[in-house]
Amino acid sequence: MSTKTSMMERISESTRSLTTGVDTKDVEHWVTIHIMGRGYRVPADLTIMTAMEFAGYKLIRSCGCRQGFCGACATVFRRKGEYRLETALACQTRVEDGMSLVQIPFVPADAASYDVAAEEYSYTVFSKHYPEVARCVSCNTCTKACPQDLEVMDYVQAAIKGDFEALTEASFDCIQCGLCAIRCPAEIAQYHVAQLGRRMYGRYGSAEPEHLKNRVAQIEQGEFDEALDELVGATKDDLKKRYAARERESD
Amino acid sequence: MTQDKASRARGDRREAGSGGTRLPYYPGCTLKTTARNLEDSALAVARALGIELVELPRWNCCGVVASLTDDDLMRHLAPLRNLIRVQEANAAGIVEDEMRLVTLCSMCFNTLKRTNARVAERPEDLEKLNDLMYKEEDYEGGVEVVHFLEILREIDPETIRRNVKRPLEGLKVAPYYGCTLLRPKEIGIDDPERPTAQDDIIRELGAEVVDNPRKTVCCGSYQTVANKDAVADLAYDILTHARAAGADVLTTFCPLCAFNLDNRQREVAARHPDFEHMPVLYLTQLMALAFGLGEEACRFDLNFVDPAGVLEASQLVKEES
Amino acid sequence: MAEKIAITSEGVALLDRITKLSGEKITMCDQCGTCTASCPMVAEMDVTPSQLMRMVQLGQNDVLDTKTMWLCASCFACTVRCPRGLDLSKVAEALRQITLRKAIDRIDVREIPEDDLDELPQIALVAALRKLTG
Amino acid sequence: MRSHPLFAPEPRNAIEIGGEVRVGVYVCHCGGNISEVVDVEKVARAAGEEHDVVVARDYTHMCSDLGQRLIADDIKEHDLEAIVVAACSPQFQGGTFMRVLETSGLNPHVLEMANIREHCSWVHGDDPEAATAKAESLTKMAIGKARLDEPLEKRTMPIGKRALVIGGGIAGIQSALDLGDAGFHVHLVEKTASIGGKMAQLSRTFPTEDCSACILSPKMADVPANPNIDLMTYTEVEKIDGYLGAFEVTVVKRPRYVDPQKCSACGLCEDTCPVSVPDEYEVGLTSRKAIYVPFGFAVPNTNVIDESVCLRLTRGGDVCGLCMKACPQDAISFDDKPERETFTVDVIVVATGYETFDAAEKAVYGYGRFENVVTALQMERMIVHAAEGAPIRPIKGRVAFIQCVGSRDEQVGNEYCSRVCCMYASKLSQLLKRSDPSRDVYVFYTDLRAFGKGFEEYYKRAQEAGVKFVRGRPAEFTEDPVTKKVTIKVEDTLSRKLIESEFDLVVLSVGMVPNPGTAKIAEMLKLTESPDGFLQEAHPKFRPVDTLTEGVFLAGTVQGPKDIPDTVAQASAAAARAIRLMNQGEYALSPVVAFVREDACDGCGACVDACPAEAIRIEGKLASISESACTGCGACLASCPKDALDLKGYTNDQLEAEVEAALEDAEPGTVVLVFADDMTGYRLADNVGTSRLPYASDSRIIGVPSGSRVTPKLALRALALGAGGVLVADSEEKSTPYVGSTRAMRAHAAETKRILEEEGVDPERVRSVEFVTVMLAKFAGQIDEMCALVRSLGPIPQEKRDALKERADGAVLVDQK
Repeated sequence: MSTKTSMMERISESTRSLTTGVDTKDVEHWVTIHIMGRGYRVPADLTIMTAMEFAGYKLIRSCGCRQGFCGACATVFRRKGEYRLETALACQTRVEDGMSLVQIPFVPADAASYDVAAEEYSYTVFSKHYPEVARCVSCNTCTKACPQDLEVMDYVQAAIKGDFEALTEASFDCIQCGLCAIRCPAEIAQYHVAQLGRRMYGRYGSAEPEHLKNRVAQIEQGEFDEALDELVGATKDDLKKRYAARERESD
Repeated sequence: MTQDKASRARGDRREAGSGGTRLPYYPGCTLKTTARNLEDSALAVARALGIELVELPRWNCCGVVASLTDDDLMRHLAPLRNLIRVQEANAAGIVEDEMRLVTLCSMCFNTLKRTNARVAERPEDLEKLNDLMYKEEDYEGGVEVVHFLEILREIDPETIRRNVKRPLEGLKVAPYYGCTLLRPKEIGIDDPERPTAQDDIIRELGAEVVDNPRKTVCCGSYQTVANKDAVADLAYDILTHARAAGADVLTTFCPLCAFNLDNRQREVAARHPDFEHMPVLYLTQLMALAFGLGEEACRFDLNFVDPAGVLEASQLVKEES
Repeated sequence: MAEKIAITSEGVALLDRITKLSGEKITMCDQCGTCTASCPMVAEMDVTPSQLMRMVQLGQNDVLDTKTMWLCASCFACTVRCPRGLDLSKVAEALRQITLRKAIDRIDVREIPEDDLDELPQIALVAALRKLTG
Repeated sequence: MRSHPLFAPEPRNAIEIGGEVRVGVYVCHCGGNISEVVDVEKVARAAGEEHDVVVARDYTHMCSDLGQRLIADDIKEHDLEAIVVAACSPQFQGGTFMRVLETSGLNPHVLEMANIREHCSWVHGDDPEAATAKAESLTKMAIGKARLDEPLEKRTMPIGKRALVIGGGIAGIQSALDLGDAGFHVHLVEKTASIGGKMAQLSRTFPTEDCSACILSPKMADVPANPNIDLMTYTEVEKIDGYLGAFEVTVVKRPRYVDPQKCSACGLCEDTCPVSVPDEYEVGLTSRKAIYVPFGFAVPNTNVIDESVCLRLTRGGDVCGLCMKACPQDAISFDDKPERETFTVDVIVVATGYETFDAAEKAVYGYGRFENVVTALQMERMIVHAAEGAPIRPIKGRVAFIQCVGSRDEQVGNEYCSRVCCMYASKLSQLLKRSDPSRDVYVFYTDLRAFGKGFEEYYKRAQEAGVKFVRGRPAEFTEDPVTKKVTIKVEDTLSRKLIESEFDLVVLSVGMVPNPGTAKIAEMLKLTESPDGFLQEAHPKFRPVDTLTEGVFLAGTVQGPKDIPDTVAQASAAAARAIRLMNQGEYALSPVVAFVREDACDGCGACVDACPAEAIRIEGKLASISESACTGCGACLASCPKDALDLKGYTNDQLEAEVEAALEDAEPGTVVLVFADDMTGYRLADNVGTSRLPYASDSRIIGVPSGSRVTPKLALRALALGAGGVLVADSEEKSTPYVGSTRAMRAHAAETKRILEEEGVDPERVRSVEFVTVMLAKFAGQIDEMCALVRSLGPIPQEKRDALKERADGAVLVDQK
């Protein structure tokens, strides 16, 4: 008895942030998942991330915003009886019975360093910093891997063609989880390529937005100097208070 | 009936120039950047001849050069996707029941046609590839990859002559073919040793055809990346033979040949003090010039060796320059 | 003193492997030298194309260490002339693949000088990386 | 455990019983070949119990003297009327036993052989019991047929002594002279204006270096001098019909516009003629006039006008005509017309020779584009003129010979070696070198082939003379726009070094290709091409100059590339083979021909259309068959609604008797009857036996002249009588001597299948397959397949068999083409 309730508490604890107030009835439904080869029974309505925590894993990597924005919780899994290897964000994907999974806490791929201001607005910027884009065989595995459902292959192709606008359009929602790169047979780091492309487009391709121009002007005219000095002078507790009391959209 | 004959047969039926032939068109990456002079001139010329080249939506890099090992299927994916685009373009009504895919870049032509041939003769491979691309519709195998030069060859010479506003009198042109337009035999569009496909057109433009003994010799292709000097020496050999044969300019259809023969003239000159520069043009640029389609069609600005000198000498670009 | 060639069963295995990979009946090569005389890159090569074929016929493993197949420009000049109808460019590709499939690339993409990358058309880069990296 | 036949040499199982037709049966052990598998005693015993058999024996070697004597003695002692020998294939020993019958006073055609070796012991070795049962059955079948054997009279066809030789090159000349000297009349037909062919253009001949013209011209002169040779130059064969002993030949003589009788080749006409065109004899190196003599020692040595270029003849009216005015003999007449002539010959020698490969096809060599690239034949002419002190063009500096041009090259579709180029290059190169050592001469080769008598030594002489032989096939040829010298790029494959050097003259050693004109002749004579495009001999080892068309022989390069000695040898061989035939005076024909039962025939004429050989006419109210035209294929039998037609040696009754015997003790519906035609099917069955390729023993092979003998009626009756299936093994259309029979056979099979379907019987029970004699595995496979099929189908129910019997009587098929 007591153990059950205490367990229930643990569940609701660990899942409150997402499943707002677990209804105990739900826990009638259990599924078995395999994390790195070991089986666990977990409540059916948990996300992969919460299920891992439920199973006792303490996530120090592969866990960020828990809202599907930061791209930190890349996960690869296979569904029961499926041959396809699927990819997703752990915080956005609900567990299924028989699911077998592991997280990809980090994708090794170093981003080239460049000075956007100094680069020529041409396809050669990719040849120079990511020449391996030319190895793309159009296998489309990247697109299949993208948890954001981006047409990754298309934006890589856009990079090869030197079409910055198309690249930007296609890659705008990239969260840099790196799943495309980890699956790419041509060993391209698509998300880095996309970032370079977007930066180039931002600087040379797209029209400069009004409000940005104004705000920069305001800053340059020193309109915010006072406020900034005030912050710089503030104590840690003061800052904490200010942070808690800040204006923000409700969750 | 060979593909080549077939396409000609079809060509005869819809005589291009007799108004509004719409053909699916595959540009290839380089035509969007350094070889814009090929694309712009070709599209303009085509339009003048009543052909509209309709760019395929969502085309991707063909993955030049064709994969040659027996078991390496993955490298056929890239070409194959573009063939599927032709199906889609027909389904979407972008073109009407037109399975000929026109290419401008000889290397893309070769790569696409070889993959098309491979899956035609090895259905089991096509099945595998279709299966791999499960997010795409299956390739049914109906596409016929043709090169723009084949289309031009189909056109009634009269139609071309009618379009010539400024005959290229006195201009000596050495047509260059290189490799991928001719070889291997089953892919090539002309006699691999003695090609003539460009000759008639050049004559119809009023220019003189010069027989360059090196017109089918490889320019060094992608070796230009790792063996600049070797490529420069090949370019030297090809261009000096053209020169010796009396040519003013060389024409090609391949952006890589163009790069190796035109841009690499810098290296050539560095290695061979006796070297005289020679303009290397896309045939379509010459056509655009003769058709009087203007600088935006000719795009001589993108040629490394400026043809202006030679063309002025032949009184051809007065108002341009 | 003349170099000796060992005829080994590994050699036979190599011949079989190249034959399979390339789909070309390499033992049919007549050693007439047409390929060599047709090759635009031969000046750069350490062994001639016909010699390359010979080495494969006799299963000499050091064929894999030669430069020749890496210099092949896949121009198919030999292909359209071989009196025995063999496609040498396929044999060269097979030889390249044997090395590339061990994840040993011929060129290091990152080593290509920036100035070159700055002017090379995509077509050159794509082609080179297709042929010279795995 | 039987004692080895050799220890039991005495004939055994002599049984005496009476019969209507007195048949003797002789079962052979074949020294174990048969007896080690088949229980021959049992076979003989069973045969002995057959009705009409008065004596049945088994013996170790029936074909031995002893064995033959055994039969001969029995024939006298038991006055036998028909003989059955159960032994090997009749194709193998049939002749032997027929002679035994003849010498013993019997008609040789009352012999039947049961092939219990090739068709039994050799293919069922793994199952002696089945083999023995089948041997018994095969013997009974032979007995059944023998019982009904009729004496057949020998048929022969007269052969005269008239020959046609097509082609006046050295091969044709040699054949014609041999035939003429041997007293046979020869028509020698040559397409061009003079005989002599390619040899007339050569400088010297390897390896002896005699002057080609000097040794050829006397032979050429002998031709018109020979009273037996009727020389027809400037003449083409238009049509050939008929067959051995009666070839109807139509030729067309092209107009010369010059009367050979009057013309003395004085040359005055040529001097006045304003038209000059490239001279074929000089391979375009010099020019000739529209009126010309082909060459100095031409035969006949008279002028001819080339109508394709002559001004008068092309433009008409009274244009030009200068030659006519100039001719002192007034031998010229512009009114000449082509003359058609028809004559009959008994044999034909085809000697249409070769053409040199068109070097322009190898575009990269620059022939026709580069001034200093010539063919070897042109070089022959250049050397001749140089030797005569009147060089056509100077030959100096560095000369390159390029070997295998158009030979051993799949890029131009010629896999074969032309066999002469290595040696003529050795010849030309050393002639050049020896006549002017300052010349630097190279021969670029892939393999140097010096296989003939004195060839290797001759090649060595070229090396001694200083000719440099370089092993490598050049690939790049570039002409210097100014000097016109040609730069060649080639690998010295022996040193693995690249040679890129300039040559003053490049000589292309062009190979031999089939003469395009040959195709027309081949079509007229039904000759087949071998894969290289040259004509196919009848047998590569034993009939090298014969063809599959009786009475037609091949001489020289028409059969394949060869040098002059080989050509002459083959030409003489062809003549000898032709003489052999003609000297027999007559030619033995198969006695197997169709005949009409006059009582039954009502002259409806259906058979006239049915006969593929067009051998049947209606005379009065009766069909009459020309025995010389009838090929004996039996196709016509199917067309007769009255059953009035039959085939000697293979009558309906005989074949049905065989079928009945075959099915007698067999489990119903299991036996597959294999009707095998004599040209292919039966030989194939023999070959399968010889190579010990096993197949199902339910099969019974029955020899027929051609597949078309198996009429729908016969096939249906066979099934009605209880056969499980019928397989017709026939020749492919092009390889059967029975013209049109294959098509008739197909029609028969189709009709039979149609009827089976109508009667609800699986049409697959009847199958016709066309073979060539090498398809061993296919043959065995077809039999196994068929046997398996009929076993799976099970026997045809009785009522259906009765129905089939009904339909058989009505099964008539007129349209068989």
